[in-house]
Amino acid sequence: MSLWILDKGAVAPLVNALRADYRVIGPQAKGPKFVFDPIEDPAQLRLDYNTTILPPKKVLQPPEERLATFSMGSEPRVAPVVEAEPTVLLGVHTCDLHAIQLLDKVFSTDYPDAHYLERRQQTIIFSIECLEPCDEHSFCKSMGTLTAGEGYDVHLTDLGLAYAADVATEAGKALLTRYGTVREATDADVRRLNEVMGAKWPRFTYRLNFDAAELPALLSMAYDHPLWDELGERCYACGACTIVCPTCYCFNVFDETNMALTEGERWRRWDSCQLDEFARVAGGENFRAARAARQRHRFMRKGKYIYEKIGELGCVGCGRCIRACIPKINIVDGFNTIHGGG
Amino acid sequence: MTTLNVNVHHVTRVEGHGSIVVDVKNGEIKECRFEVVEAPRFFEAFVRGRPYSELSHITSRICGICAVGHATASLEATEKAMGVQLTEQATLLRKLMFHGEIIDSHILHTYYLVAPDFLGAGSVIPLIETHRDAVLLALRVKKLSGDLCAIIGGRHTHPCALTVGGFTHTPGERELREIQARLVDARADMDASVDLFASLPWPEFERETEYVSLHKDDEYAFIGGTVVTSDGFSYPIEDYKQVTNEECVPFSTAKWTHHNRDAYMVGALARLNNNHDQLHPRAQAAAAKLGLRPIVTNPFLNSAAQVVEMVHCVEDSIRIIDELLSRGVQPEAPAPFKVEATEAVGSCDVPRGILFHHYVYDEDGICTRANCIIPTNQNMANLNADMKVLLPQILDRPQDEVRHLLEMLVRAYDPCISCSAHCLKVEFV
Amino acid sequence: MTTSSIYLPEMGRLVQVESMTTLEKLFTIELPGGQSLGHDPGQFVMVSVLGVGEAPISITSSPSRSNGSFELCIRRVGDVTNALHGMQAGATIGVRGPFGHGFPIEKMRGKDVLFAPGGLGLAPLRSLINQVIDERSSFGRVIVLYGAKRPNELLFRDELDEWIARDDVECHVTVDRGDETWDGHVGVITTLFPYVSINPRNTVAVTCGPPIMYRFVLMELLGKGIPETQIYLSLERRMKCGVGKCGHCQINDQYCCQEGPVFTYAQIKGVEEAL
Amino acid sequence: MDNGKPKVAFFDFACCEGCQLTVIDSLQTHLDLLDAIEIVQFREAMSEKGENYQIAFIEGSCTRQEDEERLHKIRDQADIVVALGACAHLGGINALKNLHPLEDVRKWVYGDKAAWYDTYPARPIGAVIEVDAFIPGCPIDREEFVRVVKALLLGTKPPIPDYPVCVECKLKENVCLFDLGKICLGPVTRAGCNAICPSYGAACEGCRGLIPNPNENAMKDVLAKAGLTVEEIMSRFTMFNTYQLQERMAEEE
Ligand SMILES: Cc1cc2nc3c(=O)[nH]c(=O)nc-3n(C[C@H](O)[C@H](O)[C@H](O)COP(=O)(O)OP(=O)(O)OC[C@H]3O[C@@H](n4cnc5c(N)ncnc54)[C@H](O)[C@@H]3O)c2cc1C
Ligand code: SF4
Ligand code: SF4
Ligand code: SF4
Repeated sequence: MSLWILDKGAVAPLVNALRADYRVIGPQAKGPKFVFDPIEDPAQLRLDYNTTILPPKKVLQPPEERLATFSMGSEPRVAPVVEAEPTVLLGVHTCDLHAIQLLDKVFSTDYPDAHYLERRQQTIIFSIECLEPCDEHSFCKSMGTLTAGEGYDVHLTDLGLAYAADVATEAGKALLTRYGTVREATDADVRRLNEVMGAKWPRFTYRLNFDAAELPALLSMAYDHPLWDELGERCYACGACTIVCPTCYCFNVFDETNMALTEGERWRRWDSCQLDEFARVAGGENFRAARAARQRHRFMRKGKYIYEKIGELGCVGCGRCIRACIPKINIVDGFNTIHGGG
Repeated sequence: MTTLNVNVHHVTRVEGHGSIVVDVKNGEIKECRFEVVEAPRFFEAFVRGRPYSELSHITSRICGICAVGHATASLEATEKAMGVQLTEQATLLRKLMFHGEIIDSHILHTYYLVAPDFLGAGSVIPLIETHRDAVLLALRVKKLSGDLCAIIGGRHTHPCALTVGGFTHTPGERELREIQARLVDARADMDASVDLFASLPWPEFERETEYVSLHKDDEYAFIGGTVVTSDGFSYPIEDYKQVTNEECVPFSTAKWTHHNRDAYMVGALARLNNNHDQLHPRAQAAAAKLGLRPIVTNPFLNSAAQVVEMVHCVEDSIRIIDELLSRGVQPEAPAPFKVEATEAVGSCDVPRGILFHHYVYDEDGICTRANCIIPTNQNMANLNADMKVLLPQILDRPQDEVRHLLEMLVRAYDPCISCSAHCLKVEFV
Repeated sequence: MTTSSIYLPEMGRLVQVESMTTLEKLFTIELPGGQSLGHDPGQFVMVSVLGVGEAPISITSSPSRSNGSFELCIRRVGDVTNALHGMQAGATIGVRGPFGHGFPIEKMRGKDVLFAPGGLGLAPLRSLINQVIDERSSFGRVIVLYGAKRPNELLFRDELDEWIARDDVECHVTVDRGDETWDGHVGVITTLFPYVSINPRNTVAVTCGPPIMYRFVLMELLGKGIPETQIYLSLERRMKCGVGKCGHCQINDQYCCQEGPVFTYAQIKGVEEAL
Repeated sequence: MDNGKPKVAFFDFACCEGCQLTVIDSLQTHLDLLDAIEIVQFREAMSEKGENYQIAFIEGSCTRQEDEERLHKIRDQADIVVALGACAHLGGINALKNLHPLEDVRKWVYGDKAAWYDTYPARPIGAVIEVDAFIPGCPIDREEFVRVVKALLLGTKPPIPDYPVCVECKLKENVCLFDLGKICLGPVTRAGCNAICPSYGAACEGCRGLIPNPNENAMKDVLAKAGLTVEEIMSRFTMFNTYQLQERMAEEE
């Protein structure tokens, strides 16, 4: 829509101003790592972060979320809970932005999920261009998520002393101009932006040995690949890979009551297809009892099933599952193995 | 002539299993003793072969009530052995957490276990109806002390973040500030507690004995220092065996100890008797109000001394947090050290009294010998001596009352029998 | 709030609770204001006992006999089903749905229909059987082959007797192991097949039962030459949402709650996780 | 159940009583527990002793012949028996002594007086009597205890997770200890503690027992890659799980 310039020195005042009216969430340090959390002091904001432990999906689909409250007893009543508040989500990398767009699709098609959508609607996203790979595990270039053309309200690119702010929505513009001190970009700024963008690509490498668009077709032939058994041997079924994944959205639902058993709440919590009981039914039958079958299911979802459902690959190349996996199961190596020639 | 047969199996409202056995025929006392009947657990035997890094985590499981105390004493020993120098911040945090445990244990003992005796209840539960304010006060202070331990060590019972060289976690300044504000608020609860316990009709009973505790000149000693006794002795911690002189007794899984006399007493009252001058002024004022002027020789007043110590720990915690905040709290890695074959003794004065952990490590840091001497054991002989003196004085009273008074005496010692039962190793070479 | 929550149950009233066997009860449920559930045979609802949880249950009554209420036949196996079994008529439960794809009755018209339910598998099939019977003239032959482990585990015995008594339904019942009360057929369900002759091209087969039963029944049906596209199964999976989000019911790429629970054999053939 | 509340009793065997203390602590935030249940026996906190109870919470391991009789008596009385904490659930820290010959252990501690002290290898109470539910942990988690009580009141399955600690640890967005060069048993240990140790930078020690279907070989592999010797690996596992490991070894033989 329009390009603006936000001086780095103007970021802290912007954050402070936003905090008056919004919940402001951004990347900040946690020990040697980073996490998305509410910003209480602009000094906490680390737009130079590499990657976060959990993806920003946690802001839109919280790890635990109340769905309803109810009363029990002879005349039980139930009322929905849709918890959303005006939020500004700062510093979303483009891989995660692609993932959010995927979640948007999942939660708005067929049966729209008001809990997610309401929160999504009240969230304004400032994404940020990655100029360096976060580490050796990311493979965004292979997955086509190294940059983004949509899905954000404002998109920042680090020009050194200032950020270029590509404003894509009215909401973004209103926010930026009302709460921040910005100026419109000049031709020189645009030239600088192009330079920066041009220089970034070579710094990223392809890590898949093939075009990601081939994944669904490749995987449809790989159902009986020996890889799954090999992964099943190594996998703990700890679920970490799916919990940290920005495109995983499976959940469990459970009720909590008060001590007197007169009232309660219905909650949902992130769940993982890697866990033992995920596909077990009351009769005791477990439809994915083997760890190998569960690993296959994860790979298939990322490279095939989700694509078939909504037309987007279920992996955005963020590399989180690789970082999180203690036995170092690596989805890139896995995909490359399936492609052949590892 | 009185004939009395009291057998209180599994004395209640104490941590652990103990029984009182009294046998009086025609006014003559045949038997009067406190037995520890708990299953022994053999900690000293099974820590052999375990690496130094596990010792504080294993020995914390000796007692769920003084878990912080055991972990701290254990770390004192290991850190001494390995020549670790804690940072100032870590030292302050250890002290702060220790205060948390003292408050936690004392509030449990005074309100949940002792107060019902005076308020005519069998437990704290009916007091929720009859003395709701007092119970809510106790719950509030218990939560405060538990939270104080938790922000530092993760939890009070078996803290996770204590490790050789310091901590695996550092509390945030905001958490410290919040807990400090609650500690300041707790002053009112402390005042109310002093008033409440000052108004209780403590049983009249005196028996002078030797009081043993840690001592430091510059602070009320809980962690480290020297071992002192009210009979004027003083020893470095390493010479603890000159104080404890343990022996096995047939009716007890706890070993008995004695020093200058047949028996000695440890715990809050012993500390107050030996270290009254180092108490915070507010705690000294509380002691005065409770009528505790050293040397106090009524063992029932051990519970009153605990109230005084709570006041002290609340005040000193507020001070420590001030000090931490003014220094600035930074996450820091445990202090570095080199593992070598060594041996050392650590000592803390835990809620129930002085505690010793003595370890020998081989060159890989594997524990080859361990000795833990627990306060309740050290009190066992003294408690029995008290009972023998008390019983003749009350023999003419109804049997229920005799039983009740004896039970109260046991409870006054706050015996953590679960820990006393893991007694102790034979001589070191 | 802009949209209403898809996870919010409506409160329905149990108008009747009837014991069927030691494990199963039949629940008749009315929605508020007597509104109709509007289901197809083979669809399911998510049933809530607030405080305990939710469980997917097939609607066992036929849409052709709704009368402003619907029926669920529920086996007690766990938390929710136990809690339901403890409830009396008059109690209130939560209902969401109907969900999923039921049996495509339109595609069955004019054809012979062979039902082969095993055990509790009769519950979802009964809905379709009764609708077919109610619209009897638009179908060819109607065959019901029902098997249960023991005589006291047979469900809907009155209805079975009715079907047996009818001239226009061929109904055969068997038990794996008989007892003194039983003078009927003994043997697994596949031993009933020789009793009926089938015109495979013109037959639609519908089956539901425990996973092991499927294997044998399918072998029988395929052996008779019934086309894979004319064999329908209803599958059970763990379900937490019923609307294709929670992921629990996924069978490879298919969400059982959306694409299913009714599948044709052609759809799931070769899908390893399906059976 | 005269007042409609289920009567509950607490018992302890060889243990540190930290779990009972945790129960007492749960009152700080859940005083309404006392409106829902009637505690008729709780030696650590009350003098009254009621023998008419429906639910028994048992803390501690069985370590002596005489313990067995007491356990059977409790089992006979209670409708529901719950193992409270690692000692009762697994044998826990007490079972460390099972790694040494019994005679040696007794002599080591009591010298020539060893014969006075009766003891045998520590066992979880489930090895002696049937147990209806268990609350893992050393000590138990306060909130989990409350959840289990609610489930018992509601008549549902106690909500004890079957998945590993890593799940909760990741949900809390902790920095994984393996990333800090430490070694953690979280991947094979049952969750429910809200990953308290890793949340405080300390490695999971396995106090809640192994998950039902652990990949122990993967764990050993990873630990070996982290440079641990076989003894060190075993020592990690044995801290709370000696009884289970020895049982398994005996089964394999
Ligand atoms: C489409 C569909 C239709 C259905 N129709 C019917 C029907 O008409 N009638 C009917 O009775 N049932 C039907 N079911 C099955 C029914 O949904 C389950 O029996 C029900 O969900 C059980 O819920 P519950 O709360 O009673 O059991 P829960 O207590 O929730 O137990 C069930 C879950 O907990 C786990 N679990 C339970 N016990 C154990 C154990 N011992 N070990 C390990 N894990 C365990 C299982 O993983 C299982 O998923 C249907 C299922 C589906 C998917
Ligand atoms: S599958 Fe792995 S790399 Fe792909 S989006 Fe998920 S966490 Fe990132
Ligand atoms: S993170 Fe690794 S070990 Fe854990 S479930 Fe995923 S693949 Fe398995
Ligand atoms: S710290 Fe431990 S529990 Fe947490 S994710 Fe890492 S291995 Fe799992």
